[in-house]
Amino acid sequence: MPSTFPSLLLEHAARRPTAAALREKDFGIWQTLDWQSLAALVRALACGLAEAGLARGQHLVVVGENRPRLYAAMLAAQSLGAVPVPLYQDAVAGEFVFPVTNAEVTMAIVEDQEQVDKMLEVRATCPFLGRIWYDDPRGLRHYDEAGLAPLEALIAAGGAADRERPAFFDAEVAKTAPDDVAALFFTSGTTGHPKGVVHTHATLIDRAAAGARFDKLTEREEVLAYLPPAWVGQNIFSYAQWLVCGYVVNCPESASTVTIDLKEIGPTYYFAPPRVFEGLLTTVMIRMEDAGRIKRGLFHRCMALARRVGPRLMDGQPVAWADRLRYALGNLLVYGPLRNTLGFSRVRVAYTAGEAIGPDLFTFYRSIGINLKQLYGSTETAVFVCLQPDHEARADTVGVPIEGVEIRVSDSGEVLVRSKGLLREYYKNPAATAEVLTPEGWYHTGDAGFLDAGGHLKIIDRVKDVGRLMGGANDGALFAPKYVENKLKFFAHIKEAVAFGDKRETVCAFINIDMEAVGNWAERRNLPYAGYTDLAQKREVYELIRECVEKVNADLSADAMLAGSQISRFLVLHKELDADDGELTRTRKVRRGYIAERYRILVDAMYGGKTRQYVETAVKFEDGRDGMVAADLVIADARTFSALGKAA
Amino acid sequence: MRKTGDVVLDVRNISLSFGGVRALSDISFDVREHEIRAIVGPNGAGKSSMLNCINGVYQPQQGTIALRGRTFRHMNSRQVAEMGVARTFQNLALFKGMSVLDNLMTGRNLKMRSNLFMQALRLGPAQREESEQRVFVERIIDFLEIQPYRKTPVGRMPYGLQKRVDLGRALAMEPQLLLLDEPMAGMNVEEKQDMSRFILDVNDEFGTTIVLIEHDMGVVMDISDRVVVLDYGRKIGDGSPEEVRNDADVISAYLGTAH
Amino acid sequence: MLYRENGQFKASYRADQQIFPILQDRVAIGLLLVLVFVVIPLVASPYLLTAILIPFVILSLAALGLNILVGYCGQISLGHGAFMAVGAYAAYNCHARIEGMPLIASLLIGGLASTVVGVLFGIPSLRIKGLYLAVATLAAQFFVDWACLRLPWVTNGSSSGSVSVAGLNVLGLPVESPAQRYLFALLVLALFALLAKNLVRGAIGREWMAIRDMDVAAAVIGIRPVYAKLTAFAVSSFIVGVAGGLWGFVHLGSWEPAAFNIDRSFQLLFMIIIGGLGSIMGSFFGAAFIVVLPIVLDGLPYWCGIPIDTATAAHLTFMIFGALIVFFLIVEPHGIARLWSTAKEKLRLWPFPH
Amino acid sequence: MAFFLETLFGGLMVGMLYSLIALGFVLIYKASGVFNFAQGAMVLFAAMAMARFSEWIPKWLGFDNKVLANVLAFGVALLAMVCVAWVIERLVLRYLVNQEHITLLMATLGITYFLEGFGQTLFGSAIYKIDVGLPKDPVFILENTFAGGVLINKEDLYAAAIAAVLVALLALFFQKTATGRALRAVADDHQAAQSIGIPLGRIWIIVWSVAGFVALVAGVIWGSKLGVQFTLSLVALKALPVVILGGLTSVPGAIIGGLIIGVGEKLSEIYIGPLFGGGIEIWFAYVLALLFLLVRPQGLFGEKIIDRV
Repeated sequence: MPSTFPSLLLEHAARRPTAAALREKDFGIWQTLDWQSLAALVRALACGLAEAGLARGQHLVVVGENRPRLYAAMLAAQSLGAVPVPLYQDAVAGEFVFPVTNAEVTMAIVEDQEQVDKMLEVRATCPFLGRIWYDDPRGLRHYDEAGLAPLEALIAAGGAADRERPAFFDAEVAKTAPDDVAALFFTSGTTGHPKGVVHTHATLIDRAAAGARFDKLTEREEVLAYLPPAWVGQNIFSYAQWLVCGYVVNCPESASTVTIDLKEIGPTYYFAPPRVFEGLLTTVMIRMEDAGRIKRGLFHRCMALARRVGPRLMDGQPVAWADRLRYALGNLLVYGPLRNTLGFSRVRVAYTAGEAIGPDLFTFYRSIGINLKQLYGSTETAVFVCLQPDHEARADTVGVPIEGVEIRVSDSGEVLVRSKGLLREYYKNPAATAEVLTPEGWYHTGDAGFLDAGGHLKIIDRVKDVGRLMGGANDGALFAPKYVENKLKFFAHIKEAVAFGDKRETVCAFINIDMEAVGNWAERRNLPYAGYTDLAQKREVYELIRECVEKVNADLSADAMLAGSQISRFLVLHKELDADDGELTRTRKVRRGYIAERYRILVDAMYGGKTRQYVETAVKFEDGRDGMVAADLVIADARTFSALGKAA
Repeated sequence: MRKTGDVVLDVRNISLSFGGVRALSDISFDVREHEIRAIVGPNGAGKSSMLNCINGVYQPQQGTIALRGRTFRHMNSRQVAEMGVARTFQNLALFKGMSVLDNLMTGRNLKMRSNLFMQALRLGPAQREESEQRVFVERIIDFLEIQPYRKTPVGRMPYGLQKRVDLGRALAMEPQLLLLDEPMAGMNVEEKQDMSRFILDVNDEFGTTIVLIEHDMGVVMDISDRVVVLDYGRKIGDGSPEEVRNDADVISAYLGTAH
Repeated sequence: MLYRENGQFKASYRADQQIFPILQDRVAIGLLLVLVFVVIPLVASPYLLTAILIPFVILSLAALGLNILVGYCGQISLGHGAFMAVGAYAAYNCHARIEGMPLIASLLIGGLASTVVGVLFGIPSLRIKGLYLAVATLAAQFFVDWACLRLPWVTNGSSSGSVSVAGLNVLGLPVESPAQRYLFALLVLALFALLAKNLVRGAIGREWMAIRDMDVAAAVIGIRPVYAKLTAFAVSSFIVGVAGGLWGFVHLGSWEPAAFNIDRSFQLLFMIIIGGLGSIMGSFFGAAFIVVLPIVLDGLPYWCGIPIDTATAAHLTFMIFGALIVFFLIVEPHGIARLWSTAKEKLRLWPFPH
Repeated sequence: MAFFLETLFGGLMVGMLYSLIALGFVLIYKASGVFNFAQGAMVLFAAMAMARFSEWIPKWLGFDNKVLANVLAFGVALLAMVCVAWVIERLVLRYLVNQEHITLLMATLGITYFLEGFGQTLFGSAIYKIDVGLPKDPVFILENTFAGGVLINKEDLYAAAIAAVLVALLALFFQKTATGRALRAVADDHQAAQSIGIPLGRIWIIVWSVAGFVALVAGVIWGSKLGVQFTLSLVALKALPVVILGGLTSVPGAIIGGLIIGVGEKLSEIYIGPLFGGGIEIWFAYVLALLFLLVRPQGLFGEKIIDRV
């Protein structure tokens, strides 16, 4: 099998020239780009970039939604031996500065006016960013900044150059070796500057292929690419594996039409972080609320049956024929139609990863016959480390190590990984590289976990986050904040949670309510409220949250190891934790340390035993304006339980 | 600021009355290429009647209208449309029974050539024509950001979006001169901002000349190059937004009564 | 519920603009066609064919024609019975006067004659609207009624306008037995339904609907009311003319002007109101409804064992029709067709309510 | 000449009756914007009611006095018409307020069918006679002007007289009375009328009742002339061209229009008809109205229609 992405492209173009490679819904229909025309496009772009002076080993920033021509741009860069650097399109200009400087980026290919504006802003501080091309000219007619040009211009120039030196492109592709750097992914580290993860063609292709073999992916798969291409997950699924398997990647018309497009395309291979599935489920439930009584009754009956039977069917376990019959009926009446309206009728394999997924959520999808599974991996490991085989999906594990992966658990309880897919290094950051890569080629995941009896990997938390309580009843007890937070987040009404307790006597938590769910809940109780902050502070809401917290405490108490992590006090935050305020990473992981700093006053209040605390917070609104949110927060106590696990 | 060219529309001494009731008396003003020309005035000042005269819905009793050199008093809507004049309506005049797509496609009808039989048999040319025009219409849908509503019957859309479709239908005619009759009537601030953006974009991307009737003085001041002020069918002011703003009669007649 | 639309994406405008974009619908239609073209002729009894199916098919065609004028172009007509008459008698004249005139040709000429008359009486629609137009078309009705009775050359000299045809054949194939006549009529219907659908989803159809929905706006975007309205009249009366020919030749065999009197016009109007204004499908629903209801009303008492004389039954039919018209106008102005499409939407969204 | 005059008079008589029915249309159209196609059916229904009750009532009450019978029957029939009006308002109009004219027109078509069906179910579908004792013997007038004079049917004279009186009354009712003015207000603008507190519902019931009354009178006269039968509703359709000619909203228009049509069709029948093999009465009125429309769309006395945008 060819060993670099450009060569994979050329191979597809040669073998199946007229087969569809990319589709984008544009002007109302799915405009299709077949492999040969894609190859031609890449060729032109590459020659153009070369003309513009993009040299082997240099970096090219690519920012935007999933657009065919941006994918082509990445391929073009790679065929020149240059390195595409995908960045998050929803990041603010400031966040671009570090990557651009760090990788001495001189050229960028971006989607539209919004991104162009950001790039120009960046250029103020990074003058070496000479050339910027844009895909969508809307609103850019009057921009006359130097080095700014439409992508058409680049393609045209490339075409001309190619006619002059026909051999150039193929020569460049041939020169590109598997161990050349293929891409640079900047991981939004939970603290400090992001780190540039360096991957070669070999590493990415190796993992992509392994994953493809694991799920027997073919060139007939359909994938909808709707997550940021800068995120390694999307990149692997809609780029690396796309080129490895040669299936079709579909780009939605716009962010506002994703659900429609999903329905039209009906992907066979689907990937989404838990929050997406969560959002879907919430909308399902809300829409069903409006249904007539009979229909709702039917729905809930069927769902009950599904919860009972569905997962076992999925896992290929024996099921009584009567139940099979009932399920078949339910499938006709509810599950089938539901899958259809969600756009999952044709899904063969669906993955979720990035964070732990709630058991209810997980089983919901499996029970209506969607083969949803979990996988474990990170940017550094090129995603595929552990995958759940069909029939072996569990909510609390992340699957078995797949071919080419070795797993070891260090004495400190940290999971170590060795595979051909590991990052080569952190870009220009040997120190950090040394931290995570041992000379023997083991990668420190930084996750605390263990392999269970069935050989499935089970992750508890980040190693550095696992702390110990100090003093008080549970002195020295293990404290796994992420574990606790996830348990909280599994409740529909809780969007985010932040738990504190390391080196403290007890555990306390910040809660973010889920505006949609709680708002709905409030309306059904016709409980009036004036926006998020107001709703968050309602006594009724506190009661609602308290129940959740105490449920969590209840089953924490069941586990001897974690009984100490029960939450004794909590408060509901007055604002949503937000990536723009640096409280979450771009992948929506909570940055606990930063939050502890930013809201120290609240943390102290909780441990100080106060029952109210006034707080003011600076926030950044979507349109970039700065503002203030102030509130007088209530701090509530929650019941904890004596650890059942503990032998007296 | 936009650079405006020479006069494309010249309205001279137009007078119009319905059974004795004077709607317009002796109105004159001109519109230059690429400019955004606003007509303001209190309700019943005859703003809409003015537009109706320009695009041949009403026949003024006196006065002439010169459209790109061609002077006329009586011209039927068809001819006006053929001369590249499009128009939107104050109280939505969309084709309720049809989808967004069809409403916009109707705007392309002037461009369609295939005859009844070709259409009935859906022969190649007719089929091709449909697709070609569809492409153009889709560009407008894209431009106005109404992709999710493509196939929705306009009747079912929120008011603000219907206004957008109305604009879209006019744009589908590829007009050189676009008459907008209170495009922002009854909109909330946000919708007004969007609409102003679209109007500016149209004027800017396609270089369309725009005659705009608007109530919201704020908007007018923001986006228009020159303003005509009507009151009780008479012209009481004409000039740049600033000039008009400071004109005594205008203040007394209009701004004074503005909400 | 039955719909599985995932993966039915459109990669070309042609695919996107086809009549039945959804696979499941195409399948359903296919099955339906097999049923009506193959199964029914084989199994249906002569009574079923002659008393119900043939009238249904032909009236559907007529309703289809009227629907184009009223439902799509918004021009009321109370004279379409007359246009049927014109079609029937013109076709008859060709058939009777010209030796060996093929059936299809006569029918088409009938249609053309009807077109001419239709356009003639449509001309007022350029000056006048709604109610006035209703009267104008009424004029057509009475004038034609009279012409068929009093002008001998219209009826080829037959007394009181009663005429008859026999020995019909198409390209040598006899059109005699109920099944044959049914198939012939059905073929014509299917053909015209397709053509009509193409028209209403094409440019001209949009012009008609534009005139219907908002004539001033239509004019402003360059649609010529004259052209739109007259084409609507022409197409409409052509189809209705052909339907008239079929009604005479294929259904009745021998007929007199009364077969196309003002009640026929009203009947057609009722069909499209009940079936659904501005919907091809609605024309079929309406025709089916109007054809079947009286038969049911006749039959019902017997089945229930409370026989009532036919006169009363007829009067009841009148009342029920009247009531239904009002009911539909108030409750569902778009008729059965709308109910149908709503049901379909529900199925597509199932299990969600909206 | 005498013959011409006779035809002329005949035409005027018929015309008077046309106007009478047309008046029903105009009333209702002015007040509820409804083009009441059912007017014909109402005439038929009223006539039937009259005819049958004048038979039945004596039977039921067991007396034998023609006049009394007729009076009672008339009363009952009138009552029936009021009920019809009430039902129509309750079940139809109030749900179709501010609908398009076409919709309303079609609704009245529905009402037509219902009334015809209902009437025939109630009163049977045979031909009935109404005898209100109008003298049938012919009289000769202007004997000294022409040889033999001009023959006129007395009944027609009476009929015409009654019609004329009724027309006058209605005209007065419209111009002078408060209700009349209210009606005109309603006609001009429903919402406005409602907003100044005119009870639409009641107004409509009144108007339709009045129309019913007119229909009754017309029905009686026609009935006693031709006998009560289904064709009556067709005859009543003649009122359509009349209103078109006269202008939908104009009372005088209805009257003049009626006379023109009446005279026109008689004369044409006599003088032009033969050229076409006769019987042109059926359509003459319509074609006349149609041609007239082309010249003057709003009719003789109608207001001009302006499209507002």
